[in-house]
Amino acid sequence: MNKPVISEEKLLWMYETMVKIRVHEERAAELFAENKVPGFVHLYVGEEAVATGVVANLKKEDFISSTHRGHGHYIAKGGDIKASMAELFGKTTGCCKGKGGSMHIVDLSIGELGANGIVGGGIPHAVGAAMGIKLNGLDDVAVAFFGDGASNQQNFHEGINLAAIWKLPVVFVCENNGYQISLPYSKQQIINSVAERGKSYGIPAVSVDGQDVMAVYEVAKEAIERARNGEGPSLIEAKTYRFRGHFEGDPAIYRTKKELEWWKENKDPIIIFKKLLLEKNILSEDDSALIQKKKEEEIEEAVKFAESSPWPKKEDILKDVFSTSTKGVLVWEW
Amino acid sequence: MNKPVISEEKLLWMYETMVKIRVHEERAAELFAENKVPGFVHLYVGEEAVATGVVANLKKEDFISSTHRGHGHYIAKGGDIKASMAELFGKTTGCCKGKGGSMHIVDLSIGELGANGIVGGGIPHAVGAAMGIKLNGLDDVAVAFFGDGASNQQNFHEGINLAAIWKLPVVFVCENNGYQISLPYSKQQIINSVAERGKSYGIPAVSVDGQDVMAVYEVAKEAIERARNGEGPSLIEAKTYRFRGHFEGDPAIYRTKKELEWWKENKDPIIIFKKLLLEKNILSEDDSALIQKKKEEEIEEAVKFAESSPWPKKEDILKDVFSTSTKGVLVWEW
Amino acid sequence: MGMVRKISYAQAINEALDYKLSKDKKVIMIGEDIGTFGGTFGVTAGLLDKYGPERIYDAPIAESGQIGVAIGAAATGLLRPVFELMFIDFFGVCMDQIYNQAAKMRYMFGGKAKISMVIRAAGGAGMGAAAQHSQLLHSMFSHLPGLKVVVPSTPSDAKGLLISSIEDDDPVVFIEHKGLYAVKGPVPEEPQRIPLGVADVKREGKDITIVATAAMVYKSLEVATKLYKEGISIEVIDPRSIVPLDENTIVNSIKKTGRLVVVDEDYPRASFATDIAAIAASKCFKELKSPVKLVTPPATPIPFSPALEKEWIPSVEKIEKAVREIL
Amino acid sequence: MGMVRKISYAQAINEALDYKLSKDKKVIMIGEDIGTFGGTFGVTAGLLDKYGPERIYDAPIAESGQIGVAIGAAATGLLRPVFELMFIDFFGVCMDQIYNQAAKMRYMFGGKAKISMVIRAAGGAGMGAAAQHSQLLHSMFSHLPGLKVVVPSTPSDAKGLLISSIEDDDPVVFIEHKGLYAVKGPVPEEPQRIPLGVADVKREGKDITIVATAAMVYKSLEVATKLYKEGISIEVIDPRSIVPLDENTIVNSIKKTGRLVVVDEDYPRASFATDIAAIAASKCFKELKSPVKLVTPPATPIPFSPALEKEWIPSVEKIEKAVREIL
Ligand SMILES: Cc1ncc(C[n+]2csc(CCOP(=O)(O)OP(=O)(O)O)c2C)c(N)n1
Ligand SMILES: Cc1ncc(C[n+]2csc(CCOP(=O)(O)OP(=O)(O)O)c2C)c(N)n1
Ligand SMILES: [Mg+2]
Ligand SMILES: [Mg+2]
Repeated sequence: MNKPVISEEKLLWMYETMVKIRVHEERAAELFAENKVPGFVHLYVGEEAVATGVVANLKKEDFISSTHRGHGHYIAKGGDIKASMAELFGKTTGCCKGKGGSMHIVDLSIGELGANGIVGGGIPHAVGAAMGIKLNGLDDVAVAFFGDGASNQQNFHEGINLAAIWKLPVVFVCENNGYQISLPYSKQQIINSVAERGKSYGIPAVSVDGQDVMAVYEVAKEAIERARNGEGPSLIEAKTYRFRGHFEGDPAIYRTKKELEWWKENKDPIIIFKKLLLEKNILSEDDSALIQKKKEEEIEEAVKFAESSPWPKKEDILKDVFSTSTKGVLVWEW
Repeated sequence: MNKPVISEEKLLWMYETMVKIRVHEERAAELFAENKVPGFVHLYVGEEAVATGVVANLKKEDFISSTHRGHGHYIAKGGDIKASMAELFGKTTGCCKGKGGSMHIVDLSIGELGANGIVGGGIPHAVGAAMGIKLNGLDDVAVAFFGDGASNQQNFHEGINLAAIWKLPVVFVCENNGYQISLPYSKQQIINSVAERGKSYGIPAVSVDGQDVMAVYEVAKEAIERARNGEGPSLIEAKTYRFRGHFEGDPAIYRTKKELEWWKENKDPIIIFKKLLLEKNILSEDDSALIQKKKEEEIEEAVKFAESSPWPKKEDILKDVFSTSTKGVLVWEW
Repeated sequence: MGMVRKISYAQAINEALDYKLSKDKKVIMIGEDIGTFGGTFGVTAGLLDKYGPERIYDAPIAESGQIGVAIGAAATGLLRPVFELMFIDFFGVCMDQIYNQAAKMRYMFGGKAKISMVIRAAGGAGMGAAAQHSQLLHSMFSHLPGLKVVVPSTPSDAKGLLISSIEDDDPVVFIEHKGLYAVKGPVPEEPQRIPLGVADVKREGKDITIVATAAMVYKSLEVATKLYKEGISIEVIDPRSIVPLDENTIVNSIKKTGRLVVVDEDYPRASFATDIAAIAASKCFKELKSPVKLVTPPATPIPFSPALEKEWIPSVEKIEKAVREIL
Repeated sequence: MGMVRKISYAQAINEALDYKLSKDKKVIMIGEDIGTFGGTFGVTAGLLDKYGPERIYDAPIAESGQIGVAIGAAATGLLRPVFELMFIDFFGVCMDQIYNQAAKMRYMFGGKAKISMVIRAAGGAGMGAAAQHSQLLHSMFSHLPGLKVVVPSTPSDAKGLLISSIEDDDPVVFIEHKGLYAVKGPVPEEPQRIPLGVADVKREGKDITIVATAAMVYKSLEVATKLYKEGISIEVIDPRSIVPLDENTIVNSIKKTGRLVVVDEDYPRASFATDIAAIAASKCFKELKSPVKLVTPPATPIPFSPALEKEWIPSVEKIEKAVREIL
């Protein structure tokens, strides 16, 4: 296979996206520590190359389904970070009007089918989107993101097999960050790679270095083109690592400091990609600093927006259960 | 691998068991047609070699979990056919006191963990039995029987993977009879054999002719010995065929008469095995006729037992919900 | 207008499906044995031939995957799936998708998702199908917020409510009682809609209110007819949809009669029956003249033996006894 | 006897687990992150070190498989598994095993199976964990026959009830309220058992009965203390186990006071709250002096925003208001 030619514009978009995710997540960590963001928050720091490399192949009309660790997918797909930041705060301007929080950020208008608090829950949703695409004769595709832990769960098995027999335009992307909370991958499965599970469903499957955005881009491109061409689903395992705890507040006693440091030093996807862009003269140190600054400003703007937004009102609780009125729905006085 | 040497006694047990299952099932079909046996009845005619070939390697203490098509497993494992026949009738002398019926026949005293109305439901139960075996330091094994349809379901995926990572003494036996009710195997999966799914879990897997009891016996022997030796689980796919409808009353419009006739003529497991035993002079035509007659008498005795048994009483409805009294359980007057 | 033709409950449902499939290309069906086989109870017969495998998906046993696919398809707005769960009893293998996904998406997403889908399933006892194939289970679905729940009793209601359910923009659990599939009744040819949330007073009366669902509607009407001869006037209300619930009709009737019997085939504890009883206790207390009566099965799984099953299911005798006890 | 030491609800549960693991080799645990991690809420801390990976199984995300394994192990009689479902909200991915398998096996098998197992799970709102991580869900489990259901409110109850649950020969769903894990209270060192099916009158009173569960017990007691100063005497009953239910204590109290408020954090429709209200309407009708009141959340999913969640959860103010309305 020849390496695909990627425009400078796209390469810079990829770099900017990864930086944006990183800055967003580090800021979210601070906000959580300051008690401004409540609930459970799972950050994507260290895994930026996966969402970015995959989504670089998608257009707005394509769909993705996401996970509890969903900020990176949302940002890569083009989600409005003001709306998501306000959502993290629980404000009425949030993308879910404050009803969802970090585990449920969503933007259907750009094909982002939602983060999900249930591990594996979103996998068949992407398959369903692909069914809609196929029946409507569109040339869009759908991508399901999920973790290594999720690949042990029912929806992985059932969702992929349905996609395979119905030959739907969907790509399954397993972000194998080596852990299901505290359980290392080696104790989840006795095989070496989630990609080996592709054989169960008769679909192409490949394992890729998830810290190398170019590598992710390439395998995703192939799989997505196959899907767009009506050749059915594929499975990609991207080996990655999360640089923070499972959720904010997790002391991560189940892994060594040394292991974490090794990954940070040797496999930071942003450092790796930056080096490549510098070498290729696509990026200068100045450009990079500027991007960093710009992203920080964008995030800060989003934080300000979130902080200054109003809280939802008590009566909002009763809205959005159904598309119809609440008549006959509540029954019990409240 | 050398062919295992099997005693004449065991060979005759295998032949008798297959005949017993066949006679039982054909009689059950009649009883259903006569409205003596109510509910859903799924018969094992045509698949006798699978249960028989596998169970021939088990001892009483070993466990099996079964399916909606469970009579064959029950009989092979040594279940009392009077108790199961009375159960099919819904009589109080039934193995479930009339509360279970065909889909729930059980005999825990011989390690038969129960038929199951939920496809796939019993797969992890065998894994659990294997966990109990391992922790108690026993040399028993557990076998999970299930269909091709079940191999698309959550409990297949989840149950096998748990057995693999915990290296439990369990063997998974998929009875691939080519259909999930009306859905042919080719529309369930785009792979060629359920055995290919073993790779997903890193366990040995093999496909075997399920109409050849000797072949089933051999692969089961290997897998069961591996389990007994602490070497972990295996998966066996036995390619088989059901000679009757999915359930009694099914006109089976989804398959051709020709296909059915081909299987009956060329792949009847009892005819095939009988031929072998005749050739080897282990069985004579007279022996065979005698066995047939003996089995018919046994089944007839069971039918008489069932017919003459009393019905359960109304007050039995309230029994067996819990091991403790009904105090605070019913709450509502009845 | 001529005589209204009579067709079965199963045929009525088939007509509703056929109508919506023919009128709206977004409507598709996913389920097991709904195509070639025509459905375990024959309800979907003929639809595969008419609409083809791109609209009628015969699926492998993977209910969680199937409904997840339906949800994803609905969320995109590209399709309006009708998912058939062969028996409502199988909810357990796909409950997360029914309940944590379909039911809650709209709410969790601040109203931005529209999950237009129907979950059709056969329920109900009486076939000797034992504990895992005989449940009705509407109570549980009404307990869990975010699902509309329909339990039709007549062929005409079944057709009209199913059309409305498929046209509804929210997830609807549509439970068809197996014991009613063969029941025939007048059903208009034209696709009339019956709105969700409107109870049907199947019989008017003034002495006592019976609220009953599904197959229990028929038994309650039998008791009403019988006791009418003794001068006892029973009002029989079939809510038809449990969510939304037509509270007004129920509350007004209880206030009018001052007496309530709830007849339901679902399990009794924390149930639809206690829901209605509690409505009486909290909203009609002043008008209530006697204790509320619940006629339900006992709080046990469903026994297989026909000798037991027929006792487990609420009987005409028990309904009559309950009515007499509070008169 | 000296002062009884105070420990947290989480520690009390840990002690119960530790005790049973130490005394009975058949007791094992299966769940996610219960070993190395010590449990998402720290409840199982130290158990892996003490009992090793052959007793404490850290499992991949496969809840249906996990509980299925627990059931199979229990059915053989070789083990008495304690399965931890990290959040009760995840019931949907393993409901078939909980409900069609564990709950019904004994019945379907005519009493021949003994499924000695406990399903422990964290429930309850108040952490900003949104719609898929905040439910309590005891009503649903009490609705479905075959499960015992325990919802302890105090550290001492939690310890005593968990020991009894592990020793019980039936499947027990044991729901631990997340908001109570840090609550401390006196807990005896010795492993005292609290039988299932015995309510605890947390406070005696004569004017009105409040039946409350889990975290709502504390809020109800707060209201009782406050209104006592006004001369209003409230009896607060904590059923502790919903199945079996100590009906007598509840019915006798309602008969004594003639007034009932049910305070519950679960969804309101077809719920534990309507169950108790219906008991009042059918079994205490003669003695009832005023309408029954239900204080529950609205019939909606649980919103994320702290601004909304705190309103969603029943408040002390709402309980007080309900009490005043029927006095
Ligand atoms: C069905 C289900 N089980 C358990 C959980 C609790 N939980 C949340 S995230 C998580 C680990 C997920 O691991 P993985 O899929 O590898 O994703 P990662 O967090 O590593 O990105 C678990 C167990 C859940 N949310 N849903
Ligand atoms: C979870 C679940 N889904 C669907 C059914 C209905 N059903 C009963 S048997 C069956 C087909 C099973 O096919 P397979 O596993 O191949 O077994 P076979 O009947 O061929 O022996 C189906 C769909 C069920 N009982 N449980
Ligand atoms: Mg992971
Ligand atoms: Mg089959």
